[in-house]
Amino acid sequence: RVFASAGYSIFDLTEYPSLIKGGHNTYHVRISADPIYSHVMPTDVLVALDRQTVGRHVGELTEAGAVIYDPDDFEPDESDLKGRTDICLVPVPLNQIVQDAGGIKIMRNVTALGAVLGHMEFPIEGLLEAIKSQFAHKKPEVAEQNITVATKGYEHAQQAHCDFPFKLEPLQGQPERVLADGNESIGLGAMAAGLGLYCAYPMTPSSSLLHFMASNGDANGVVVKHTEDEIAAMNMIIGGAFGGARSMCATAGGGFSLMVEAFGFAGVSESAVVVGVFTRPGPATGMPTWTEQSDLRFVLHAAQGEFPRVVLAPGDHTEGFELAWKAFNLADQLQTPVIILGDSYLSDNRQTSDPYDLAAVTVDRGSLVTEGDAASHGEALDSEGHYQRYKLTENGVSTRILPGVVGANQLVNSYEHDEYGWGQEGEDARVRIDQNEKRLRKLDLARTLVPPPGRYGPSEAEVSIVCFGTTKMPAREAMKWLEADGVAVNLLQTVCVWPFPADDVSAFLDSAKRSLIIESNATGQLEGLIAEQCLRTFDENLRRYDGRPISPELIYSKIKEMLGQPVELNDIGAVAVREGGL
Amino acid sequence: RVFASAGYSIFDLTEYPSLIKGGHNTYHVRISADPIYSHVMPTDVLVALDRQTVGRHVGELTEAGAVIYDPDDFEPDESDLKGRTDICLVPVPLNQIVQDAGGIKIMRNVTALGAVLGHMEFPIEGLLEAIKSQFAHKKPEVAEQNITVATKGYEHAQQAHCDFPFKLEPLQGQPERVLADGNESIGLGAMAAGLGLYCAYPMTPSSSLLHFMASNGDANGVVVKHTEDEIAAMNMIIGGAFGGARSMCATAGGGFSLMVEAFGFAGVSESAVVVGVFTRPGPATGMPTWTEQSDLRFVLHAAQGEFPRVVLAPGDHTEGFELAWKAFNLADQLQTPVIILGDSYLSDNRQTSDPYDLAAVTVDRGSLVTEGDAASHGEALDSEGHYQRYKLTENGVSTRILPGVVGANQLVNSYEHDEYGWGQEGEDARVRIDQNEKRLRKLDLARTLVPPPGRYGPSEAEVSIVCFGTTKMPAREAMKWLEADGVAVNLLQTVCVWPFPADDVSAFLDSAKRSLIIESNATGQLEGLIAEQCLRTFDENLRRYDGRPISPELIYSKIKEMLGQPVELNDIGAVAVREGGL
Amino acid sequence: MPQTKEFNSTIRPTWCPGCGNFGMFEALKRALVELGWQKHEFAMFWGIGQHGNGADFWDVQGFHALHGRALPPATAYRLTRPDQHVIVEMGDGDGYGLGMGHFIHTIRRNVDMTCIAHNNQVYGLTTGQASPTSDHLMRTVSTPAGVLEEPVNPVGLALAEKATFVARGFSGDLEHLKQLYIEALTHKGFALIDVFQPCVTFNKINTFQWFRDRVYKLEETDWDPTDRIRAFELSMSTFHELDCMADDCRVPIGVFYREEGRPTYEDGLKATQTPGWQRALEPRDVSGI
Amino acid sequence: MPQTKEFNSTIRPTWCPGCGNFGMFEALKRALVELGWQKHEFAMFWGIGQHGNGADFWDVQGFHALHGRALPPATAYRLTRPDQHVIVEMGDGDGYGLGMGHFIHTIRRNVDMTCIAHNNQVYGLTTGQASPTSDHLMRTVSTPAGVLEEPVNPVGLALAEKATFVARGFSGDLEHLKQLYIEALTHKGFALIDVFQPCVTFNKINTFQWFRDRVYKLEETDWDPTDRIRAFELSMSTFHELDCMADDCRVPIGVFYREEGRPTYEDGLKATQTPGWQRALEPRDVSGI
Ligand SMILES: Cc1ncc(C[n+]2csc(CCOP(=O)(O)OP(=O)(O)O)c2C)c(N)n1
Ligand SMILES: Cc1ncc(C[n+]2csc(CCOP(=O)(O)OP(=O)(O)O)c2C)c(N)n1
Ligand code: SF4
Ligand code: SF4
Ligand SMILES: [Mg+2]
Ligand SMILES: [Mg+2]
Repeated sequence: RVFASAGYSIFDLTEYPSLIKGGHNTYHVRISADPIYSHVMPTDVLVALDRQTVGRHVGELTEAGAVIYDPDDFEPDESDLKGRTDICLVPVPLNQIVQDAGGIKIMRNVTALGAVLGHMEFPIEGLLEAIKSQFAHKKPEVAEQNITVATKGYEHAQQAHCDFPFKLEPLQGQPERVLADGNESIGLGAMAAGLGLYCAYPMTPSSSLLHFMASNGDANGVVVKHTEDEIAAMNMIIGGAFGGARSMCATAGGGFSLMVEAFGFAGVSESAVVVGVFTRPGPATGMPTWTEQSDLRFVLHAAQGEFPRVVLAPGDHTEGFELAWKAFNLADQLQTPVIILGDSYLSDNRQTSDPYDLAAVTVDRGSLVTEGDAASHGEALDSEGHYQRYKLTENGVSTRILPGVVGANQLVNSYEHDEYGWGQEGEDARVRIDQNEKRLRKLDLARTLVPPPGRYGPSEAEVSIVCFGTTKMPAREAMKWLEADGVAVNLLQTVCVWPFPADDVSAFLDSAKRSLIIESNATGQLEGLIAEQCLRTFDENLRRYDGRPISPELIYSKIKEMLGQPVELNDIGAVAVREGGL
Repeated sequence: RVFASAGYSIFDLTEYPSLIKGGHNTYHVRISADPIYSHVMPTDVLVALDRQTVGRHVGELTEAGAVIYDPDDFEPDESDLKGRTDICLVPVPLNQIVQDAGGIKIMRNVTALGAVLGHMEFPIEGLLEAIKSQFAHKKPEVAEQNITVATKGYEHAQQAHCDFPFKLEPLQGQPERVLADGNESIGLGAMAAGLGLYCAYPMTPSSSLLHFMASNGDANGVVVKHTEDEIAAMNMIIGGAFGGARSMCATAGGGFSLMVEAFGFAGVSESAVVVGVFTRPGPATGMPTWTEQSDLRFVLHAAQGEFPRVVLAPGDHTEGFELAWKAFNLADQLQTPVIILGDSYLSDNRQTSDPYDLAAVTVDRGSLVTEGDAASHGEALDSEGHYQRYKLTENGVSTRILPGVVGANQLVNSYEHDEYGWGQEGEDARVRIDQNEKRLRKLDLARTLVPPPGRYGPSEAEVSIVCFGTTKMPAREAMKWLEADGVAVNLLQTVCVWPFPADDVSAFLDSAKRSLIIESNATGQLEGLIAEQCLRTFDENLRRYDGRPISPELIYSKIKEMLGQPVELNDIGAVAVREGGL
Repeated sequence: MPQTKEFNSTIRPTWCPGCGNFGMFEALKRALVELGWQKHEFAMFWGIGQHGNGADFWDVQGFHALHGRALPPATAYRLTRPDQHVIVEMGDGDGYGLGMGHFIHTIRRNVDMTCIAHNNQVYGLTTGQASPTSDHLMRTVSTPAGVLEEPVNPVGLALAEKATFVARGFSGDLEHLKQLYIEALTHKGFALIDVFQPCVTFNKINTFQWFRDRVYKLEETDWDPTDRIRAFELSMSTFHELDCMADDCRVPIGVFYREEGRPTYEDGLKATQTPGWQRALEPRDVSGI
Repeated sequence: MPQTKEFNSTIRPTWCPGCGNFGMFEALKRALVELGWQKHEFAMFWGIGQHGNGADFWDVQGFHALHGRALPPATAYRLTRPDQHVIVEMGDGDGYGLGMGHFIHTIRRNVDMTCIAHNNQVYGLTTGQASPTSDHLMRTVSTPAGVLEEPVNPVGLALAEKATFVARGFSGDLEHLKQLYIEALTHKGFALIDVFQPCVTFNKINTFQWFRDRVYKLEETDWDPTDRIRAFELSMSTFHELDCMADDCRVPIGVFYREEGRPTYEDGLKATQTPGWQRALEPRDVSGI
């Protein structure tokens, strides 16, 4: 939080393999005074906890960039530095410092962050503040230990004898900014919406959202349950919705696989629930701590049978907050499940944003009756005054009267059912058709309620980009650079990917000079969806599927290449462009 | 089996709501000497176990058709018969007969079947034979009881005093034909392929396949396991494949929902498994005993991440047998999961076919080593002679050496992994890209191995139909009638729906005068897939989603209507045509 | 105050004549009438199976869950609706088979609800396959050579996880069953009642007569329902020869074990003093978080 | 005949220094060496977790299953490969949480395999959430107010389902653990060994010292491992105050219960006399079916 509170923009991408200890951990600390939309591969200060890290990332270091390392771990040599001589080596006895403070290994991180500041001669107070607030709810020793090691790291780094090209002064008179990772932004949005029940089984990258809920639940009256598995989590939130609580669960693609059956149950039972699906590279256990956008088609078609669903894909942290609270309104208005589709790149990364617009949050529960007597809601009753939970209506939404209300007898049913919810009558051809069409009709209503695509850049452009979700961030960063080069690029981001904004995308593509689609998967899932929904194709596509997020450089160079102005890129991990869908 | 063994064609559609007793049960017995591709709604003899049945189905009765009922249950009145006077009422004391024989209620069915024959004055011996063989493995009393009631029913019906328009004589000199339901045909194909392990959790309409396997498993050396749930079934067959057994599970859409995660595991671990998914109307518990084609997109995109899969959709019972044994060869050749996508309409219905071509069955296990020493398979080893389960190859398939073979140490892994299977190295960008592309490459190989689309009718046609799966049956029946009317219609059936035969379908549509797509779902899943894969649309579509199969009448009338020659249809349950995908 | 018939929906039960589900249906209605519970004061949850078809026959605040998944939504409902009672009905295949994980973990929570298992030792709705409680070596369509597993011992499992109320009933003894229901419904904490519910169509071994010849009531003995270890010992009577002689396998019914006063899961929660829907009357101020 | 180091893969263990997994790793290698099992004679299965990361450190015939799902594939492998031994390693969250259903149903089958649980009473790999065996009221990132459930009692559950070999070990006592492994590996039937495996990073309560102060060996007492009821009683020691005083909660390790001679699931199967792949050497003649 340190830079943020000082008014700077910061974006920090933490890559951590799924090991508590070992493996290589990297921080890309990058600092600038103008807004940053994403991390960029080039790094000004590299904290290397082991030798590999240097080798793997030296190529990303900017001219005269610095490497902070612990001489007790290793001493970077020529080969590590790939022959670069411009780099400033900043030895800091991270382990020693932690040991002396009697801390645990993980605290090397804080020590290193202190060292980063020291190296940049940036005042340390901000960091110390951040530490205090972060560990407020822990034993005081914890905060103290962290403060000690951060300070030690700070002091050591200052002694490094090479000159850091850009020194930083705290900016004056800048607005306070929020620093949060994607899970915190989504959690905050859900809380603001009046969440009543959160159920989850830990799974990277969704676990930190469970932790956020667990630590804030009691104070905010939210029931937070770490369940026995994801199946229970999904089935529980349907039970919570039955009782009227705003209910949510979140997981990664693998956990969602176990939720699929109950997700369909939410559809046929017309339950208002919100499900977070945060993608990591698959298939199966895959690469737990890396990122990908490979669950788009999966969430669009998950579960047997057919029913309406809404899928929202936040492009950044601010959208994470907004779409989270909006998701609850949509779920209630449509009485159907709503998915928030994110990924590790969103979940894990701390990023500063302008303060979220708390005042804009609204609570719309659709046609919901929470108290009193069903008798006073004639529109929901049959001729004998019996409540019909699934009464046929024009827009497909029926009045939802909660249990506890007198006369609200009903049957929320996983079977096909009639207007009362009885399963036996659901086998009648006419009843089945009516209920099936009633549910599917809600998708037309959804089209009028969901957020429109995001549009960036000029209407006239050399290259028109389409993307969904987190690739928005590197795309906007690249557009900034291209603008500086005098290249006009515009972007359409499908914020709501289901129901799909086919008309917007078609129009955008029809007016495009050159079209490019960007997505972090191997098979071109959004590209295929657009082919299906718009009967349109792209001139070029950029896909990445090595677990690393698409970087602005990749987009920048791809577009330069499209314009016949190829640029050099240092090794930034492989990128493959495949033709056609799979 | 009775009519079949007498050389007649028979197709019998049993509608049974998910109740052991009660509800209304219907038999459409229809008999003709020329091949029948599907049941047709019009019914010659209706067996009505309760009053509703008459009301619901009298409209389907052919001129002078007969209703067999039990006067103790009810007596059909004017309103039941919807004023029809041409109908022959055949009272048979079904309950009494069963009681006297000391049987259980379900035996009314056999009694009724006896009555049907009696009414048609068709010799009863065939039926008695069928009963004996059917109950061979039960206590002798059971068979005897059934024979008694069948005979009693036969005698009673003969006394009905109205003349049956078409009397039947057993045909002479006709080849014996197989009478089987779809699950039996698929089970037979799997057995023929050398199945070693079958795991399943009962779920309509797949349960009878478990029963088939259970009763034939021991004699054929197949381990058959009724598991604790579908999750275990899917994970078990991956363990079976690890050991080298040809392994299969089957379920309905709801059970497959629980298999999704492990299905992806089979993909990343390159396990050769076969999964039967037999669709019933969803979502969730839905309509257990009815039929639909609404899981196409679900099975195509199930599971997080991206990996190759093959999806085969049998159009009838003969294809069920053939695709079943071919599925095992494809799974072994590609080392990836293969789905057999069916539905209740296929699973439940007994149909006669020409004897299955047992001689055509082949066993191709791809590159599999079952015995000896890994050392003698250099192509699968690294430079130090260590086995690499996931060695990179041109077509993506690696040599599979079974455990038990000396030196076959390996790690079959649900994590991304390197060529040995180690998970830690799988996090390296280069390794991930190589393994991900290796797996996806197998889809190109698949294209060269999978069965081509089925083509029926003349190359030049007034209307060109595209369908998948069981709608092939009513489509071919309707084509027969239209041919008789002098209307040329042709049909393309995508036997393999993944990898999708895009070129075949595109060419077929480009040469179509008028195009029609038929599918039993509400959202046009095949239509959407064709839009995505072929960038092509249809002139008209016919969709049904009330749980009843699309009947030849519907197709016949739809096409007549397309040609500007609308025909009258008696009430055959609603059909809706929706525009655009959902 | 509703009468038993007022709990009937407009749908006539479609169970086979003589099915054990009828007795359970009737006994529960009578228990509710005696307790005087109003329809808007409690919700019922069912799994999928013949027992679950009962959902159509009840006119209450009902929730027909997925197969094997009645307990999780019931738990969530109870935790977010502290103003409501919760009754769960599940099948032996449903609750002890596919739902086994939820069963064990729900017991660990001691949430205040009553869980009624319709134990017919077979899969009824799917036409007679073996269930987790089918006796060892029982022959069914899915196990023609006989079940090779030992049956599930629901009482023993519940005791191993410190369940606070564990009982067994028999649908052939309506009065006794009604009493058990009343005790369970008024117990504070998780109450399990495993009810022998003969399936007259598919289970030709464990028939009404089979049980009549074997059941005896714990209350009519010197049984001490506070001794968990002896209760566990007694639960081992679950294991016996297939169709054993009446004297070789006695079948105890009644309350095996009970413990009053243990805090429930809800007691430990701060967030559940009022219904969850009251959290969403307006946007929550999160500026403090 | 392989030596312990020959079981090591080329990957160096990445567990935290001092992690309880090291001792379990070493003890099992020694047991295998003593038994003289050849690498091609047995297969190992892992779930997902820190325990599962061990899959990378073993050079054997290995199968790294999904989280919570190591037992089903291991079972199928054993049933179709009667020529092979099977060892399963699972975590407490993995095997007793998400995998609880498979755990109970596998025990009912008494398939011949050895199941080793790495019980660190916490979720290690996902950084410290509560696990099903976390003690009541333990505070973790997912339960900041303390766990409200009673912990899973693996021994009690296994006994309730007539498990034929149930033991507990401690990764701090290598020799004792190795002996347990040898007994389990040579037991005919399903053998469960629940091993206390301190997580030095996330479980600050149940540390090596905590156990050293509390464990005692059953073999060093007059313990009778054939008495299931007493074994159940002993299993109740699973439940105790969080961080109870050493004298208030003794932790027994060793063989709680064993029963030799009970037929295994395989014994009941006709189809498993030879490896399943031998069924598919050529098309099967089905004309008879
Ligand atoms: C996920 C899933 N798998 C399978 C089924 C099919 N199914 C419905 S009921 C049932 C078993 C019923 O047995 P039990 O729970 O004992 O109930 P009973 O009919 O005996 O009362 C099964 C397997 C299902 N509905 N859902
Ligand atoms: C379906 C699914 N849900 C969640 C996860 C994430 N996950 C991986 S390991 C783990 C828990 C590990 O705890 P435990 O089994 O006790 O193993 P330990 O790390 O403590 O050895 C979880 C929740 C997953 N991989 N798959
Ligand atoms: S099949 Fe069995 S359980 Fe189902 S209704 Fe009939 S008797 Fe009852
Ligand atoms: S986190 Fe715990 S379990 Fe995992 S390696 Fe470290 S000490 Fe072992
Ligand atoms: Mg049952
Ligand atoms: Mg653990």
